[in-house]
Amino acid sequence: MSTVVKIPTAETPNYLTEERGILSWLLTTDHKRIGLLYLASVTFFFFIGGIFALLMRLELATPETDLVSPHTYNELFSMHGIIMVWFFLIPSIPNTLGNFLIPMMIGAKDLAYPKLNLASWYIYMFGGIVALYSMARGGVDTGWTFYTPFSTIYSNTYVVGAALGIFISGFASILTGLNFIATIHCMRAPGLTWFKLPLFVWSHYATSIIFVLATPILAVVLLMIAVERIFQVGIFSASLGGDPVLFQHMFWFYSHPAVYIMVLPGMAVISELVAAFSRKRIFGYTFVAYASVSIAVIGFLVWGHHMFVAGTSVYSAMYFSLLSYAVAVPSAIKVFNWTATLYKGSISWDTPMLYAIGFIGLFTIGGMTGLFLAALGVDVHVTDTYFVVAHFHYIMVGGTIMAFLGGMHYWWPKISGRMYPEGISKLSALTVFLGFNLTFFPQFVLGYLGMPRRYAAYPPEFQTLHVLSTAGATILGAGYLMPLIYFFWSWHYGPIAPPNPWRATGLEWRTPSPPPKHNFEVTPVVTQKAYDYDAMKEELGLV
Amino acid sequence: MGPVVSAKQYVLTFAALLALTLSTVLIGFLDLGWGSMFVAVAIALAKATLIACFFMHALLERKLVKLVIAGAILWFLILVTLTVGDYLTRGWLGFGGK
Amino acid sequence: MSNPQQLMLREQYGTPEQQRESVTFGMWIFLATEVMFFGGLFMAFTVYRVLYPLGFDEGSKDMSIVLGSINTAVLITSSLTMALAIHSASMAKLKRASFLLLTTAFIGLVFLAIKFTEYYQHYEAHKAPGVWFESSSPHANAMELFYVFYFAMTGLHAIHMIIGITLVVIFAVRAYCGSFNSEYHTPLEALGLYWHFVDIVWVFLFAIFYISGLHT
Amino acid sequence: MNSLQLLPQTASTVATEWNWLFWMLVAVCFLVASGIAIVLVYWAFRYHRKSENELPPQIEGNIKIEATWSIIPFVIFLGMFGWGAHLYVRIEKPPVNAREIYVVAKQWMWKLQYQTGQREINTLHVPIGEPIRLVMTSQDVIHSFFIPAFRVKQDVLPDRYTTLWFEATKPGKYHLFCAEYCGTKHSGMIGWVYAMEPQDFQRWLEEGGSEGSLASTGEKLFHQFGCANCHHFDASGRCPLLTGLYGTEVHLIGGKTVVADETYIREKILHPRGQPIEGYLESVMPTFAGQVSEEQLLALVSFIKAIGPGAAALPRSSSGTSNVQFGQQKGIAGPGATSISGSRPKDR
Repeated sequence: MSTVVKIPTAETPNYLTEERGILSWLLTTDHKRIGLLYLASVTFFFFIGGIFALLMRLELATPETDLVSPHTYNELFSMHGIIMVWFFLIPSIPNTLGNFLIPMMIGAKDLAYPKLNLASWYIYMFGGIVALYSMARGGVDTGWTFYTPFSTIYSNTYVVGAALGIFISGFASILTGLNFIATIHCMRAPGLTWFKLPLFVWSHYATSIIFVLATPILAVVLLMIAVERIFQVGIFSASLGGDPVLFQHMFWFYSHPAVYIMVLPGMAVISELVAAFSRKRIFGYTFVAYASVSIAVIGFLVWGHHMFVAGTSVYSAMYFSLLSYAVAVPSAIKVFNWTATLYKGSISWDTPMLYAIGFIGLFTIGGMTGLFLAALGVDVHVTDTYFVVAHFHYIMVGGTIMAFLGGMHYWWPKISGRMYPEGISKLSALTVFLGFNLTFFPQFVLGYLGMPRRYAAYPPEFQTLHVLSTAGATILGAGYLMPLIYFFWSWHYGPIAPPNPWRATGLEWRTPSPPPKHNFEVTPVVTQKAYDYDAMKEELGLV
Repeated sequence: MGPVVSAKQYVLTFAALLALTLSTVLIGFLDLGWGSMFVAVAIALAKATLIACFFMHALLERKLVKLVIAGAILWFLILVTLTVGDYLTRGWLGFGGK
Repeated sequence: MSNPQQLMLREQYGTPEQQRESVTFGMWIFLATEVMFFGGLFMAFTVYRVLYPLGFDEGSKDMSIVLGSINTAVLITSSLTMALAIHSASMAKLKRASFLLLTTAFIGLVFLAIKFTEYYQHYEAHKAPGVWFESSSPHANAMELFYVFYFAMTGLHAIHMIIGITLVVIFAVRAYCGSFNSEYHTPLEALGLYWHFVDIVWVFLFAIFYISGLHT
Repeated sequence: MNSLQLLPQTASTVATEWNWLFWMLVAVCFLVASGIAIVLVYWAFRYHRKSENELPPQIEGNIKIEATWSIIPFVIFLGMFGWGAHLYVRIEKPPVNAREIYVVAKQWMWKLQYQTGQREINTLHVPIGEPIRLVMTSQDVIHSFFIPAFRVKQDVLPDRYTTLWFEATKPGKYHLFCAEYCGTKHSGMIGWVYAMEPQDFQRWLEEGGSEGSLASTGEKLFHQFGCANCHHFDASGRCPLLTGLYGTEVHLIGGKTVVADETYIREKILHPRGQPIEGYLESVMPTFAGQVSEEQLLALVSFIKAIGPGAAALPRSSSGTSNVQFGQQKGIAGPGATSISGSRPKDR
């Protein structure tokens, strides 16, 4: 490796200090700064969505509707879903860590289209503001799924506004995906062939395919909803012979792959963490790389499993069920390979690794309960119940958010140039893990017992489990507040981080922390495969 | 970068497209029942292929671009077949709503 | 910013070739998203067409095949002038390229004018969906559904045309000012791809909306 | 605080099989998940970093091991798929001799009508040991009929009939939920299902003030709406003969045939001129959309069924069982399994 790492001093400008002032942030085309803009925005939306969730959980502590009215409760879960899915989960990892790291991992100065990258942040923010505005005006009560004919004829809330906000932010997703694909194809450093890429990049590449091919369907179906609602013409409603199930087909054609938009970047992070904190190449690198892409591709073929009781044909249910089992195979491969990477490794228990191990455990439970939902006969009972709610929270909260937090800790030294406090961060990882399980495990039991989702009030025999869940949510909330506070602390007061505090192998660690504006002083030439500890042992000082 | 395709080729493509448009209309007047929509879409496919190959130079592009084109078409087909598959198999079990 | 030498290699790229490849590649990916965008509507149209063949054929009967065919020819012509404009730019004949681009934009406007004439005719004939729609046909509902799709899909296409025309005019000015040369005209190529794609969409719209009502 | 319940009630024939499959899945997943967890935690301790500069042996991967843990799960998954699909078909396909009960859902209540004329709101009484088939439709948005104790659920859609069947095995009182979000009082759209011994159910039927069977209500409506003016009960009317129609194949102009099932009859009442029938090119029937409620439609359908093949006269007995076997419906089906294409006056 020809890059000479300089220890940053006050004199060496980095991407944070090269330019100053608010305009230098708002007009930046630097992928790292845009990543930070996204980080601030998704954190903001995460806490808004989190407050909605907490209010819901408080309401559900008793069987009656005593804290909020049923209508308010319906708005709470709708807005929780909309904010969390489109304004937090989907942009969370790709647009923050992905934006920050992909160019560095491939040895590029920036993404292929830096201006487009900035534009996509503005589009995302504009969509977010439209959505928040329609929520402030009175909210929306359709659920995040916007099922017709409720959303187009019967709901009296700001459906068009919320749909418009999502529609707009969808373009940010498309542009991000487009940017990543072009970047990964065209901007790799000399010598960096596909099978030398870190798995983080592979996984984000797979994510981008979904961004680009699924999001347009969401855009068009939301447009149709808006047209139907504004002009009162029936596209999906029965007034003209339309079919509400067609809406569900189109919606899930996007929204199921969107689940993989959320979890593939999480897998991307975990692959990096497991390798770095075991000091080993990921077991079966090629399998894991291909698994990412096949998840993205097969993930497009399974959307009908959301509609097994919706009135679709029995035969289509069969092929969707079979394909759903097919997509579970690459996910299983990933879990096995990460686990096998630990074998004979040199495992450290730094905070990111705690999150990674937590991720593998929770993702396994989330994925396996997916097998229940894919089994046609079992799904009939548990679909539309808390079982589904618990299942996708295990994937999205237990998976994606755990990975996001793990990744934030891992790359924090690179982003900020400072270390986070190790003790309290371990405590927060533990709190999040315990709080999460206490919140969502009881919901599996609730769903198994037949408690339907989206109920503001419920029969009294479900109360014990709901109370457990609410208690867990409080702990989980506290667990999420801790990193927010200590990351702010660390930004100003944390110990100065060396360029490569973890002795990891990625290109991003071979440039100062924080990196200079163009990432590398000299464009790196790559000669070795990813996670090649043997080749780098002298440089990393390992024996 | 010089010109990739001669101007003459563009004009030929243009003429072919006009001819195909005319034939779409003429065949449209024949009563082919269910077939008429298929013929119209098939001719449209031929026209689209001409535009893509000669106006958009898809033939001369890198493999990667061809992959993108193939991917887009494949994904559209996934959307159509799996959805229409549901509609076509409804009622096969012989009782309402399945 | 109008000097091609500066534009040819933006700071994030290593070589002009890398820049050229990633710009056209990006446009192709964008077109793939457009395929899915229109594809959603085509799919929904297909489903309803399969369910209500009679009503959709009857809806198609009231389309003006003359205006539709003329418009198809108009749009194909604009694709030709667009292709020739890029051809001229690649031979560094920028004045001619600029003129051809303006012609393309003008033809695009002609297309829109004809399209809006058709819309007006449909409105007059009470075929615009919603409160304006009236029909005594036994298939009135399916016909209205047909017109919902007709207006939605051609409307989206028209929006794409308007964006395209705007960009073409801007590029005509840039070409006239000498922003491109024979080595550097990648953005123009990308614009051409977009324009031809919008043309392809119309080819399919023409096939599904105008033809099936002809024979009855 | 109420007592903690951890097992759902099991009270139908499919529920027992459902339990077997569910617990099989739990067992398999628990084994694998705990295996992963144990290995993960054990290795995390066993190979805990011993010195800061430690470089562990690098292992590239092992294609044989990886292939094994790709193929074995896939085979297991295929097994899960097969069993799940088998159970699904059992849940979805009703027996032909099931007792029919009609369900109309609206925001936010369930309206149930028995063949024998009894009506209920948010409660459903059923005998045990007898298959029950629900024919369901919605007046407004999508609802979902869900009885956890029976492990059955089916979305209820506007403008079309969906069906659900079950056979209760244990007398008792069970929850009835709406499982598809349907608006403000979604969580209030709940009720009870009472499964009773057959003799108790019979007694309940006799006590429940019936205004005559559903089919006879339908017959009254048939005269009230003037249907009988054209649809005579012999072949003398201007319009198609309805006696013996139900369940038979109808030939449409254009060579297609559809089966005259519930959905078809409903569509013909609402959109009579949609798909012209062989021999009746110029349909003279006016549309009844907007004039007939969903409940009245079900009564009319019930009447047409009652005069279907094999029924000499109106069944006035309490037995609502239909002996009509549903024919296979071929060809292209609409969202409601029958092609519809009708002229409905606009509501505006």
